[in-house]
Amino acid sequence: MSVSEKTVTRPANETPDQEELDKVIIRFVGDSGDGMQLAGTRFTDASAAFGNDLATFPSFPAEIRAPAGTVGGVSSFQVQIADFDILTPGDEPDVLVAMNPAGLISNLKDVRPNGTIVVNSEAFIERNLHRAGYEKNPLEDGSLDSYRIISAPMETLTKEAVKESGVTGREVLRSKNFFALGLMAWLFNRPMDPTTEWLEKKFSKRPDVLNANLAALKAGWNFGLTTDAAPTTYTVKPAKLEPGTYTNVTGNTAMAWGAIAAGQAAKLPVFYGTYPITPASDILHELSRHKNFGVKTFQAEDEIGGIGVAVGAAFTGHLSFTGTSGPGLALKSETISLALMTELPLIIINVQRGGPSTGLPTKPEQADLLFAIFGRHGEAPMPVLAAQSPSDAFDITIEAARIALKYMTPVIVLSDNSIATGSEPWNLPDVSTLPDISKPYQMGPNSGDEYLPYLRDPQTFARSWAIPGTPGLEHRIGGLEKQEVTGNVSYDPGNHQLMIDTRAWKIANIANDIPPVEIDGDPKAKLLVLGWGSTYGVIKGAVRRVQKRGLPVATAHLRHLNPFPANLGEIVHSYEKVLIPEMNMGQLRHLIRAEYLVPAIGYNKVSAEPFKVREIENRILELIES
Amino acid sequence: MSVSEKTVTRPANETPDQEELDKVIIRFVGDSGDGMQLAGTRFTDASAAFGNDLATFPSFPAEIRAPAGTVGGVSSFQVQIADFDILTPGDEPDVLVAMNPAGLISNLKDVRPNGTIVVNSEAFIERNLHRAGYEKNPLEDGSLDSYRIISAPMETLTKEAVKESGVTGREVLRSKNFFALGLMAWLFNRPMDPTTEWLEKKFSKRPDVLNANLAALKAGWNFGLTTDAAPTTYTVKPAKLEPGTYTNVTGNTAMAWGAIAAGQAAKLPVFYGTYPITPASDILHELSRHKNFGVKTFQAEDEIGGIGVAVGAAFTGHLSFTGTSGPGLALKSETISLALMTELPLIIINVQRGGPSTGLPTKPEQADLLFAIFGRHGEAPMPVLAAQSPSDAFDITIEAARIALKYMTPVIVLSDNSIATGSEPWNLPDVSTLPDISKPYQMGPNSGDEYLPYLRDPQTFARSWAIPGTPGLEHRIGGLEKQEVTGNVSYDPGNHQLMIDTRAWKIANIANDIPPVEIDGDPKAKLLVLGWGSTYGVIKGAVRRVQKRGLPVATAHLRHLNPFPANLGEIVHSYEKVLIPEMNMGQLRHLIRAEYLVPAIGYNKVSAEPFKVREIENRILELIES
Amino acid sequence: MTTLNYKRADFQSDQEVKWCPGCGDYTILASVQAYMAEMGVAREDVVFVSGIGCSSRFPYYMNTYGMHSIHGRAPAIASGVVTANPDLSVWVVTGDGDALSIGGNHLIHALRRNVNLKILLFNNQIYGLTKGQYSPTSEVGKTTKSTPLGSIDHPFNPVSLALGADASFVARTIDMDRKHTMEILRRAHEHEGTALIEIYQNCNVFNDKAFLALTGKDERVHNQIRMEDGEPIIFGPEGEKAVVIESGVARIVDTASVDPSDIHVHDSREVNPSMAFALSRISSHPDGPTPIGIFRDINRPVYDQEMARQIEAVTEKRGPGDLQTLIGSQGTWTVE
Amino acid sequence: MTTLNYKRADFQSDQEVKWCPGCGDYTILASVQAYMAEMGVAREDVVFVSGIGCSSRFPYYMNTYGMHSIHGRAPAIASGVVTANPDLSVWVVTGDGDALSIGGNHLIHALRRNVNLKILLFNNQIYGLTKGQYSPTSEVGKTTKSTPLGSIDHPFNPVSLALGADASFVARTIDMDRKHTMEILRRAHEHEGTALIEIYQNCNVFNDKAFLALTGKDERVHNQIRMEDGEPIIFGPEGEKAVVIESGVARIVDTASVDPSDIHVHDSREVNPSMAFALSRISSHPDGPTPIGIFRDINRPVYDQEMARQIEAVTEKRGPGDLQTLIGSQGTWTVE
Ligand SMILES: Cc1ncc(C[n+]2csc(CCOP(=O)(O)OP(=O)(O)O)c2C)c(N)n1
Ligand SMILES: Cc1ncc(C[n+]2csc(CCOP(=O)(O)OP(=O)(O)O)c2C)c(N)n1
Ligand code: SF4
Ligand code: SF4
Ligand SMILES: [Mg+2]
Ligand SMILES: [Mg+2]
Repeated sequence: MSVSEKTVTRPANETPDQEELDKVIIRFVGDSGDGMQLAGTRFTDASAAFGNDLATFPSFPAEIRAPAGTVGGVSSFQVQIADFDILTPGDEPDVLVAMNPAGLISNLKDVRPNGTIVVNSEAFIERNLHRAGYEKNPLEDGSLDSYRIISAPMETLTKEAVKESGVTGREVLRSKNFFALGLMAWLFNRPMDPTTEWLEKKFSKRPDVLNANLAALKAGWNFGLTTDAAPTTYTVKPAKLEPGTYTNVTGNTAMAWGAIAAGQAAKLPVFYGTYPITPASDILHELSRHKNFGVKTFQAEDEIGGIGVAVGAAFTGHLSFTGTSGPGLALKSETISLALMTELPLIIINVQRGGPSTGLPTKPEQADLLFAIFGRHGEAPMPVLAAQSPSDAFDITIEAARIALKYMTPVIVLSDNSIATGSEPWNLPDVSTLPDISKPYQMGPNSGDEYLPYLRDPQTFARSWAIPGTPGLEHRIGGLEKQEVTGNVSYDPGNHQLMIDTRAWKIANIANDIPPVEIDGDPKAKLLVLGWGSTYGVIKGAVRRVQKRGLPVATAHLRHLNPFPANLGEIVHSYEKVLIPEMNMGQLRHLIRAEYLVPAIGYNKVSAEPFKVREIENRILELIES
Repeated sequence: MSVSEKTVTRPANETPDQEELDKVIIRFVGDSGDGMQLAGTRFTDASAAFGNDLATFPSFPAEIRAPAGTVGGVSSFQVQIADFDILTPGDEPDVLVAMNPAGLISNLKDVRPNGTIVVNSEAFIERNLHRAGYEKNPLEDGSLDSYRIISAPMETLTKEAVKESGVTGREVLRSKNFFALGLMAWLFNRPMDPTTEWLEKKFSKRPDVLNANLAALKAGWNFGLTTDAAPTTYTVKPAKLEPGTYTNVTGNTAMAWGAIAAGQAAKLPVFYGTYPITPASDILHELSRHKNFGVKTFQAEDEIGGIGVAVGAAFTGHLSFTGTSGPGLALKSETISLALMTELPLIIINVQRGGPSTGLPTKPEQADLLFAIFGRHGEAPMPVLAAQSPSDAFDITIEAARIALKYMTPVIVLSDNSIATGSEPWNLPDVSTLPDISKPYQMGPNSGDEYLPYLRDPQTFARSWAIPGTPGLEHRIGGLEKQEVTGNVSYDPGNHQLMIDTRAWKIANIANDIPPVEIDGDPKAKLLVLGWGSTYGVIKGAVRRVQKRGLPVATAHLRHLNPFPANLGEIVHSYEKVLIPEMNMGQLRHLIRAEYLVPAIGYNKVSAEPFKVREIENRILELIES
Repeated sequence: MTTLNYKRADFQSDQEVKWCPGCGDYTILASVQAYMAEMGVAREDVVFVSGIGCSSRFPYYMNTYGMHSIHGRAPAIASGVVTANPDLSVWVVTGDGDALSIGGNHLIHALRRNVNLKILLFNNQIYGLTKGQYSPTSEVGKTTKSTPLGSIDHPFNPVSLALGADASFVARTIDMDRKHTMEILRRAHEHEGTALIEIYQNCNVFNDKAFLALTGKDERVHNQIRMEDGEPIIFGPEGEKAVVIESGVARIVDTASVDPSDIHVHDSREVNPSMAFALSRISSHPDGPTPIGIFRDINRPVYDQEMARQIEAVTEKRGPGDLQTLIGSQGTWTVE
Repeated sequence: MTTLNYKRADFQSDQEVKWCPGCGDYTILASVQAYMAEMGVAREDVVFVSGIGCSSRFPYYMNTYGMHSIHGRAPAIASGVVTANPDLSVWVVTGDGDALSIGGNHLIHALRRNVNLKILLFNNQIYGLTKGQYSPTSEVGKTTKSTPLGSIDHPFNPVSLALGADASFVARTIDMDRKHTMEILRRAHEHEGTALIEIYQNCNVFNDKAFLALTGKDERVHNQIRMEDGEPIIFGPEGEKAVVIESGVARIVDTASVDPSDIHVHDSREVNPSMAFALSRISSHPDGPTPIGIFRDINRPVYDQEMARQIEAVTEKRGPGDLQTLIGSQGTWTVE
């Protein structure tokens, strides 16, 4: 068996003992109904509680439940755990837990050479093999000889284990995933307490199900122990992370919490107007659970309604958000433009998924960047930010709110499916140290005894925010071009140019109010790898590997895509080569070329799968060597 | 009085005789209700019939009828007529016909030094002066001394003239515009027949109105003649245009006709699905008048419905169009993406207006270019074309249909308010020579006895078009990612990349199927002026002027914005400087920089007014000299 | 609240009113401004939201808070306003194109949710601002710029549509009748929840005299069917016509031909909307006898209030949210 | 047309059906495929258009022409299909979210125009595909992922909404009742114009047993109110319940307590929709007695046919258009 970079040579049949690994990548695969997301999450949480660093990558079909046993219905969950600071869920699983032939056939190609495969042997029957597309049983035909196989009759053993629990019928086999989890817990010496506690909480009202799952979990562990399933078990020590209190958080949850935190940092009530869409819906779900924070969530009739109510709430003084994914962003375009013209603070979250059109709704992609930047009629510049990891989704949301309020502008925040549904450990901030991002309402006249809605702050060019209910400041805004200062409708040609210039300047000037790009690596290296969004982890991982070889590469990652940080031009000009890996056909590269006339090189992948660290590493090596 | 470049020195009070001018620019201005668009159009048509070359620029307020007498309610119509091939409605009017003080005060600044001003003296009364913002009567306070004034009590004279016609009440003064027209006809020796004939046709059912207008027209002419209103009258000889039969056409009309022509060239029924919006509505109005061409027009519930029905009609084998302006394009974005994914031929017309948001709905602007190119989620490349003049709107529409059909793709065609509502003489094509742009429907299986909807033509990568009603080719398409060849839904990663690449290649490859950019001027000149869209005339005019001085400037104009013509890169690299004038903040410039890494220089104006020839001329001179 | 002592002028903004001379919008503006002075709500608590169209210029002329938004979206935006602050008095001004064509979906959803909005639908049966295309309330056969051969679209009956969407308040009035308009505005304001008021509005430029049957000096007594709560529905110069409802269908009969007790007695407070619906079908086009007044005015939970109540209840139960606790709520571990 | 001799299998495509085991969609698919075999329309003339949602996967499984379009837009796209070619038999498959939430506007406009579409609205009172948020037909108080404290949105009654939009054909059926479903499909096909069929569909994963009152072995005889033309509306195991319409409102009464002649005799062909509307109000939520069957089925001009007719008429009158003449029609001059 081979996990991590080490190779184990100990002969079989000896009493297993523990070997220490620095990291391991495990992928759970099975039918959508097999509970693999749950098994993976529990394994992850146990590892988190144990103190490992980790990163996860769940992947599931667009269908609610595709036909059982088919490749189309396979759901998977990959987690990397490590004793050091890792950044990605890893490229190639060391261990594949396959609950059925379809899961095996569709995932085997990713498993590292000589990796371990854990299978539910009872699923490898004629019908399932056929559905998955196997002609022969791979457990028997020798095709898996180069892997270490741990094979268990999980159904029989689960049935046996849960006999006393009280569950019957279909529910019996539902516990199968906990058997697999128990077996993995044994193999990796995971603590059982976190899982047990979670089960006790979750099924406090269904003691039968609780008992069944506990029994299956135990049975899995025992199966490992008693059958000597592997010659050795493994430990991955706790990581030496920054001191602090950690939680394991997905990007969608972090974004929802970020919205709540932004409301507190701005001392404003939070409003979220939206329409469900994969993979953004969980932000709505999470926010709607926290009404006791004063959060208002409004599930509208469609995306246009969703942003419409959010614009209304922004006008009325709320810290207002709308969230969606690609097709929904398309529908919101016209209303975003209204928010821009009326200069109201509004945060538009776009969780990118595979496009165009309905595309691949459950797959990650970074192909909405140019749409976010240019996706409005007329000259309509707007700030665009992007989260770089699940926990950064929290920070970037607060940053977006800061900009929206300070500059009185709509702001787009990009996330993507892998950030939204993936997770990582997050060193929890002390919320009492959140920045003050408040924008006080206008309470009285701002020019003699008059209120002029489009009078601007001389520094930021932001207009003031006078909300309905404030005596004396009654005013009207709208989508027609506004006269400077008064905000009245104006068809005057000179005024139009002035307002176009003003709006452009207001946004461009934000470049001076955001952190400069930081370079990781030698500022004099030959190659700069520039990234944005969810590729953060893979790029950093790849660059670190190359740096370890002593080769001249540096990296920088953008969280502000419009405007760019003020020092970006200088940076991209100071390297001989700039490589921009993106899960699109070269959108940031396009912007960098247009803005700085730098012949940046693209590395592009739009295949519904994130980059592997190795892919980027190889590309870097090629470029350094050429 | 000064018209054109010549100066007249003949003393007043002599019997007027005729002087020949090479060109003249006339602007009619008055209240929205004064009929200035009509007077301008009639003057234009008479000049067209006379054989002049010409170009027009109508401009009207966004309100249906703003309060009478105010600057906000002024409507204007400018026409340039010439005895040579001109390209624009001209920069500064030689003659301003002002029906009221508001018209005068808001347009005087544009009139050329020593120009002529024709006024309805009876409108210059206290109330109107006040409404317009005059403190004193400009006809009396000497402020107009540097102009030649022709002042007529148009109301009294019109009333008098129409006495016998049978019109009464409010209708009496409605003929005032024809008085003004008659006066101008006298001054410029225009033929009266075209106007008379038009009136007879138009008012065949209202003899009273016909007679009133004829009488007013006559009275205007006679007023000129009998009062010696000017020391000389002028002629502008017929232009030496290409031989042919000409008509005077606006861009919207040309586009509607272009759609009908494309239908004939493709041997397909035409479908137009839309929702009214300024300035695109006239395309709908024109098309709906020609149902006997088999044209189906569908005024839908909104823009999404408008493109929705068009997609349905495209699926059903029609040559299908949808038309709109900026805010409507925003709403169509999601459905355009569906047409792209289903690879259906569809032409999306976008008549640009001032933005963002509702913006300046009746003003021209070119600020939707980047939106047209990047305005969809995901990687969604699409051809984008732009008309360069009113008559080119006909050709570009046929070209768009050609591309849509040949490549099975949606295509965006950009026009703008000045093309849409402006007019120019158009040398009518012999429609029997229209190209064959037909795309035959698929009539039988394309792979053995199977029909594979996504099997591609090896040259164009276009898929075939099998329409409902065809036996044996039943198939399903949709917005989820398609499997290559079969068109079935596919979540396969490799297939997604393949389809992304295929769609991108299909569009990029069109570069080889469009005319190369042509250069007007020395390919070795120092400066290239590059343009697109409605700036064609002003750029060409300015470049010609500079070329006449023997200075090294050349120009090229793009009708294909995505993909660019294959030779564009070579061209932009071969000049020392590239100047790109645009009625936006630099959108084509952005594309040229990103694509070719050329430091193109922008000349940008977003002030609700087209460029003047002089402005571009000056900028060119600056750049050549620097 | 201090006593409010408003005059109509207090609700006039400093912007010049820019409709065509003679447009029915002027009269409606006057009625609304006059009513606002009486309404008893502080000016700063009043918000007007509109879409796009001639009618949608309305907020510019009201000296209150306002937004002239985008085409069709006013009901959504206004829903956001009042959900954010249920204490405001929020009014939507919209046209037949704005509300029923592009904005149809937001309208029916606002009605169903019963958000506290007062929606004034200026129905001139035409697209005014875009210069005269037919609208979803234009009659079949109408010749307009976009239908030179006559329209083939069957129009909506806006009252029926609203009742079909479970509207809690639906009324109809006429631009020229300022007194009636003000009375309906008052009832709409008193109603909690969404109120839809269809106002027949003359567009003298593109669709002049569309409502002549109801506004013409000679015609109106014959055609205005006034509905008053508790009163039998009788109309005509001498009350010679009456409305009865038989097996679900409302019909016009000669008053003399029926037993007076069979004449339908109007009751806008009836919870079941079927009666109101039946009345709405008496006329689907205002070229003959047409009911004017309040079709329905019932109470049911109001969306924005329910939202506030839900927040209050859960906050009471769980206490105000604590952010530090929240971000630690999914289980934590500590690294030292 | 040659004689069509189809079997149900002729309408099954080669794509694997991908709904959750037990989903009501399977039964509806079977009913539709079975009906198609009987319909008498050549397979190539049948088009299925859908939006997005579990239900909207439907076209993939039909061996006809089809488009799985985008969320909410199917009625518009299908309107384009049939307007382009009125000889096609065009079917829309949509869900309660797809049709009534995002697609509400296209739906009501298709109904008003009376475009020749057969719209199958799979109402499972939940968003299935996005994994369980409440929909515009979910009951107030429903706890879902997006309403953990219970929904505060008053739901639509889809039948009332359609009648408010002047739908010419509105019916309701139940997934499990294949015979009834097929009968309704037949009537919808025979109807010229838009037909809306609400199909109560069980989502056993996110909203199981929502229609138990109508489908449960014990419950259904008590709650299914079957409407048959020409028959008095009577239901219950022994016919002990009946429906009467009094002053416009439909009510359930004990059969024994009323004069048999007062029991409402159903007539879906009644032109005035008030009666149908009254019947639709008997139940706004299928947890008690609920009418099943055809509420309305009347004739009025069909949009796509009218469009074709208009083109034909004007072509007859003016002759087919001549392009050369057209481009010269605004006056020309000649340069030699
Ligand atoms: C997205 C969008 N589509 C179309 C338009 C053009 N438009 C403006 S107002 C209007 C219709 C106006 O009709 P109505 O709502 O009846 O108002 P009225 O002018 O008659 O008062 C249209 C189509 C627009 N401004 N925005
Ligand atoms: C523009 C857009 N918004 C949102 C979505 C996400 N979405 C897909 S289906 C759906 C609702 C499905 O509910 P319903 O129409 O009732 O169909 P069901 O799945 O219940 O059959 C939503 C919100 C989308 N695909 N596109
Ligand atoms: S066009 Fe009609 S609705 Fe618009 S302002 Fe003029 S009269 Fe009024
Ligand atoms: S989620 Fe519900 S509606 Fe969707 S396929 Fe599953 S059971 Fe059917
Ligand atoms: Mg209107
Ligand atoms: Mg549903």
